[in-house]
Amino acid sequence: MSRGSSRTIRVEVLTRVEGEGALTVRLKGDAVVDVQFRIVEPPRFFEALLRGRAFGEAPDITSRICGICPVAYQMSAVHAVEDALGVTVDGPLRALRRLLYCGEWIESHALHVTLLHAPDFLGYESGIAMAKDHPGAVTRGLQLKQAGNELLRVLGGREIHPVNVRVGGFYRVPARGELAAIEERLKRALDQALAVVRWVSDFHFPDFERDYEFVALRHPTEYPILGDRLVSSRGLDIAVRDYEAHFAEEHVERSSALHSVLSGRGAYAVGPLARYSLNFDRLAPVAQQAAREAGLGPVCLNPFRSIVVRAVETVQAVDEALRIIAAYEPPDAPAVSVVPCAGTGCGCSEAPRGILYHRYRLAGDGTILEAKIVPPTSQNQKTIEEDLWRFVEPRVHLGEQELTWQCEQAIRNYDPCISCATHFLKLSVERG
Amino acid sequence: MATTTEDAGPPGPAGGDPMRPAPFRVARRVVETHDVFTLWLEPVGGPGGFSSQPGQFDMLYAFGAGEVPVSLSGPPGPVKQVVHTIRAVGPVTQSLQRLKRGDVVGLRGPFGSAWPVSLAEGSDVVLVAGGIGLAPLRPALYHVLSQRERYGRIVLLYGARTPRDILFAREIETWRGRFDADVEVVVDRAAPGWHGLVGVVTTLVPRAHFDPHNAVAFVCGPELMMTFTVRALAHHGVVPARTWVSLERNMKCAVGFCGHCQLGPTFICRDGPVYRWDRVAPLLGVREL
Amino acid sequence: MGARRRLKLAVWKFASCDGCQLSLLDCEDELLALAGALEIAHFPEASRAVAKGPYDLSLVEGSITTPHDAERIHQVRRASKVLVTIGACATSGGIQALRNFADVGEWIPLVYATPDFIHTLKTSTPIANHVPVDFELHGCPVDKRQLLEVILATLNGRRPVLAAHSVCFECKRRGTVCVLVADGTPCLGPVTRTGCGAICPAYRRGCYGCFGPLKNPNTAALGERLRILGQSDADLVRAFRGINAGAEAFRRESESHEPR
Amino acid sequence: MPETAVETGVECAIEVADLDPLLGALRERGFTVMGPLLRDGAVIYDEVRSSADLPAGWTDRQEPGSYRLQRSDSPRLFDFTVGPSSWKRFLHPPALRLWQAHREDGGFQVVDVEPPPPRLAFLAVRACEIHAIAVQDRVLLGGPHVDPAYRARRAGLFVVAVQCTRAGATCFCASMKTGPRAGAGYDLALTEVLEAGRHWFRVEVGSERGAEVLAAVPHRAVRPGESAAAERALAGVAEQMGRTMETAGLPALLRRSPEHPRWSEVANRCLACGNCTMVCPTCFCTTVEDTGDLAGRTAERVRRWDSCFSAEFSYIHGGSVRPSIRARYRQWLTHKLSTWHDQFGESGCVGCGRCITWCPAGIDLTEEVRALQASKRRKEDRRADA
Amino acid sequence: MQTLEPILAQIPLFQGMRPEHLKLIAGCASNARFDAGQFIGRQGEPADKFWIVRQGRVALEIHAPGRGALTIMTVAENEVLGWSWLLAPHQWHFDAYALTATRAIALDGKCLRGKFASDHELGYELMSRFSQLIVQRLEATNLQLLDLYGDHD
Repeated sequence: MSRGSSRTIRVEVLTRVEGEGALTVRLKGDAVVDVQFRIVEPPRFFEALLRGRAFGEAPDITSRICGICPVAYQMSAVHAVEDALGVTVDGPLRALRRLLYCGEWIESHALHVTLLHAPDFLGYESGIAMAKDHPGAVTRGLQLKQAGNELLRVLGGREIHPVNVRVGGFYRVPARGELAAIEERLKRALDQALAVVRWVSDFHFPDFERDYEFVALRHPTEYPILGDRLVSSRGLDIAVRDYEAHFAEEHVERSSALHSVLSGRGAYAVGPLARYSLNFDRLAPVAQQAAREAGLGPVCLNPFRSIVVRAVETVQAVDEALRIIAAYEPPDAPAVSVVPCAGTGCGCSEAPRGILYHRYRLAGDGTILEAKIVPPTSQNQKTIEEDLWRFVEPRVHLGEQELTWQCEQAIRNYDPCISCATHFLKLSVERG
Repeated sequence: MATTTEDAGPPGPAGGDPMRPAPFRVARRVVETHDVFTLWLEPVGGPGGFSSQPGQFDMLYAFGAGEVPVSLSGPPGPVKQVVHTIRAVGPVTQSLQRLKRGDVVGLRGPFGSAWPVSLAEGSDVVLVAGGIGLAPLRPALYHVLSQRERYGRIVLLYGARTPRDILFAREIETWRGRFDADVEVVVDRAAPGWHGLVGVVTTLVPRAHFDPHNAVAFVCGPELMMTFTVRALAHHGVVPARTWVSLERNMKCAVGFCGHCQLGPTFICRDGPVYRWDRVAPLLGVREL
Repeated sequence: MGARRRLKLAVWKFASCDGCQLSLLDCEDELLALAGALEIAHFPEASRAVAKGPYDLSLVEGSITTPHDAERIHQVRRASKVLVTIGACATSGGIQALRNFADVGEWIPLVYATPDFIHTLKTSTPIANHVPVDFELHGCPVDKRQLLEVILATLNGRRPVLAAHSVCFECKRRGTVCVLVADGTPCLGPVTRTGCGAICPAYRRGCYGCFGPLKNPNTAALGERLRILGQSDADLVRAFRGINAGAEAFRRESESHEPR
Repeated sequence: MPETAVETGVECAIEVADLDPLLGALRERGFTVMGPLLRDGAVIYDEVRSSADLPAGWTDRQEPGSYRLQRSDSPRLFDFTVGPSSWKRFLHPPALRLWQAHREDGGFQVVDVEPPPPRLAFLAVRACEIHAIAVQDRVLLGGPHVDPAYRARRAGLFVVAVQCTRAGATCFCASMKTGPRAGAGYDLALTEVLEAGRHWFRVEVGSERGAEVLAAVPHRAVRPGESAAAERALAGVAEQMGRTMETAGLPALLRRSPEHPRWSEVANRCLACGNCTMVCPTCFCTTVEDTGDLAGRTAERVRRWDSCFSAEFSYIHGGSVRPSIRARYRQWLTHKLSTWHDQFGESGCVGCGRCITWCPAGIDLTEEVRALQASKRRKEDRRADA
Repeated sequence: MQTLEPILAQIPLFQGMRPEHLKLIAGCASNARFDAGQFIGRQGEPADKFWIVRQGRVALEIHAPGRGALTIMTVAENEVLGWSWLLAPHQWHFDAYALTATRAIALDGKCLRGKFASDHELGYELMSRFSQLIVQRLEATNLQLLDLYGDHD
């Protein structure tokens, strides 16, 4: 290949990710001249179709944005609506919400780590193909995933689009015995999660680090799942309510999507790497120890190691679930009462892939007048492209197939959830 | 708690759990038409006597797929092999269609009422069949032909959709060749090359040679076909009280527990499938009963 | 019975949340057996490997919302021996079919971020509006046991056997106390097709119809009952205009409560 | 059925505190006791471990399509009428794995997978429910075939009846002659008496087993005046019932009325949801589901409650025999009140009123029957006038 | 031709007819024979006769482009072939084709119609009998259309 010649790395359908995305990397000689991580997902207009709906419908409607992290949507939605209505949900109800969320983390992380991401490191086309040579690891991953699903099923009614979450709490809360019934299962899952950390820590990781600005929720005592403060690795420390004052969605000429940026500072990263690096001190001892044994420091800047961080977060989620179950005392009522009133509220929670922001403006009767949803993948999109700019150049000597695969892997580091990326269209729809 | 089929007793209603199928092996399989086939079944692991009366049915189970009622189409009485002629129309019959010699099905039965062949002794016997309805009538025909001297004239009138839908075509030729039975076959439509009759089976009734005032008629086919056939028979002089039909409804248990096959006051699995026409005619006259 | 030929399975995505295809990956206990019984020939969410068609069984998720997808579904149909649609999006247009009720005039002036925006249709329509469909599996998301039955049936060359009665059957079998009768909670269970296992009433909330209408449901009678229970016309419009807004029976019922 | 024994008719009394010893005596004899509990806003039947589980101080208010629990000011334990559960849940379960089949040696073997059912004792069985059990007995045990699953559950059943001391707005057992007083079909029958500050039970002994169990529980002879007090508690219940049904000539009327316009009228309101059949204590229809695993190694058959209200119930290749809701409602009502007589020699309705209360549309079969009868009467009147 | 009168009396179509009417009909009757494969009438041709088949079998066919000839019904012993002679425009609707060697009694439609003009009662009688026949054929046709034995899924 002569110097100065052009070539293009093109991935028409990104695989082993959720939703439909495509990638184009243009090279001129050894230099990258263009990177486009495109979302080819058809628009579904969620923010528009929420207008005119009752506030109580927000969790059920927004969960349909994503089949992989429906709980994240339900949680951000109920928090935003509760914020608008001036309602606080805490005590056992909040614990149950965290428990449900743990189920989603376990399920989603186990799926990504074993079935979607690990095959990249071990050279397989899929987790299923990998199962022929690594049956134990795949079975373990599936069982771990199933433990997460079990939690979702018991608490939420079903794994995908659970039905039990409502503004104010739940429709029905479990009896102690119902949760106790899954304790054994989770204890086994903890061992399995620790084994997964050991397994992935032995993978070969490309030598690639970047000085990201990480953004995650921060809670006084908890590893962040639900929370009301956002922090960054460069000193941002704001209330979730102020999200839109600091974060903006920029129109990027060469992309069909809006890129989320920190105003005046540019790209930032959300997700396991950010959460971990900003909240290492909030991890449970068992998770911290697992991280150390896996060779992770308190901050991780290599996105390829996100698989290890995900495995550590799985340990965290299982351990946390066990602690919540052990301490659980059923509340008197499954939900706190809510009275519709006019107002605007924001909610943010840590989806498996990073922070998910919702804002709703409600009319006096509780009708949604306006909705804004910023999913994690659109926040990471700019960072993913920047990763690729830096990642590809030193590797231009690689063969076409090899380089393509590595680019895909670099995207899969973010476990992108493309169906979620609802927000790349600027909508100006007024509905009565 | 596992008990094997050996403990379960014979498949029939005589003993054990009436809902538990006994394994039968496909001993022979014949393709009758593009969508109809016949299975000869033998009990797995033992002689296992099997006896039925003409017109009765079995529940046949295709492993994992489900169970369907199927009339016996072979000789009545004690047999070594149970014969069923099946039309592949639904998921289960399609699964049964794919069976090969040596494969195993589940069988419960025989169930239900029979063509009253003893009552017909001394009379002319008119069998009118439509489509797959010939299969449940065949045991009755076998019976009357084997006891030929006890009956008057024997007439088989058979209507099929097209020449290629004619069941048991070779056997029909054999019956037709007998001097002591009248056989007429008619098809709804035919392409050139078919030299047989075209029309509906009801039109065969006035042409047939039997004494309507001393005849017993057994009619089996789609419900509409039976209704019009009985009408034609009555017009010709065969009274409804001497006419029997075989009915079909959804059936899950075959023993009167599941409730599906009710037709007014009767359970088709238990009181039928063979009914005297005048007993069911008022029921069949009610829409969506 | 003899060894079966491994059938080629393809999974296709149109406008959707991916949840229905995730149901396949949620068959944790059966997944490896499934991969043994079938050749997973096209399933981007699970595998980089893509085998060429024709495919014995195509599972199609999502609705048609773009001109490009309206073309692409024909290619999928041509490449598929048996085409099964999975989920509310594919069978009724999904939640995004709410756009079908919007005033077109309000939806046309959408301003896209870039000139090369993705073209979108005015409607979100089920797959069967575009190509012949061999079987429709309902639900948002589909029930994984039902999904396995569809695959198993295809493996065995038969039609899937799925109950089609109301959610109420399932509620009563579970021993759930009727939320409509005992709490006065609006519930679409009496007119909604079973399959989910009657989850919502078991969690003390009304069914919101994610498996879509029964065949020939008496939605008018339920609408009348809900009105007596205190639901306004606007509530009723929303109740029937949800996950399966595009399903004919629900669409008609929702429209009958719209202000004139 | 419990044997009628010499003790039949003997009356004793137990104090309210002796209910737990009664439960204990039943458990000691290997019974799992099922009885009324509060759950999700209704009185349902499930396992009762102690008298504290019973819905003391609760009563219910029932109307067509509506059921509401209410606090009562009374410490009564059985101050409610029948709820959404019926005992058929335990005798004729909503879902039952009939068997499993495993492939082997080119064939398959059919094996039982359900553990043997527990020995059941039912606590607080009402008169209408005793009759409902007897109705199902005739269906599932009385014909040429016997349902072994039902037989196994029914065989050792111990019945503790509770005599109704109040009736609900949807009750009409008096019309069906199945209540309110349970006269037989029980091992023990309790009458809850709360009078003059005393809370106790009269116990009628219906069988030898009943006598044997009662002997193990602190009990005493009925004191002078107590029998009268118990009878006072039962007085007036029949008159309290909110519904009635004229049964004379009803089977014949229904046989003659398949084309009555009322069927179309009720079809406009009927949701065909099947709730009435599911809550009915005598409806026995089931379907079977056959499933197999992916590898084709294991298959099983599950039997589930079914209902004539589903279109697929009557499906034969080509379509449903009863595609219209009109035909399905007619089938249900006619079967229950007319053809049941032809099939089993009695009515299929015991007048418990569940189908009225638990119909989400509030359809009342007594009202439907009256409408069918009324137009018949109108015809007769016209004839009389002519 | 007088010899045909007793034969006609045996034919179901004419059973119970008054002798003077039978005599008039016999006046229009003649014997006919057809070889196997011979067309007795062709679609669109003038239909001025009808036949009573005495022996053999006749097919009524219709020709559909692309589907070839389809047999609609067959006519056998003692059955009536043809009623187009009775009604304007007196044209064959189908092809009538002798499946086997066939003997028949031919009845001249013009001759009969002529007799009706002077004997309305005969016209009424024969018209009633043909109406009966047509109704039977119609019912049979309806049943054929219902495709009773077909797959109705």
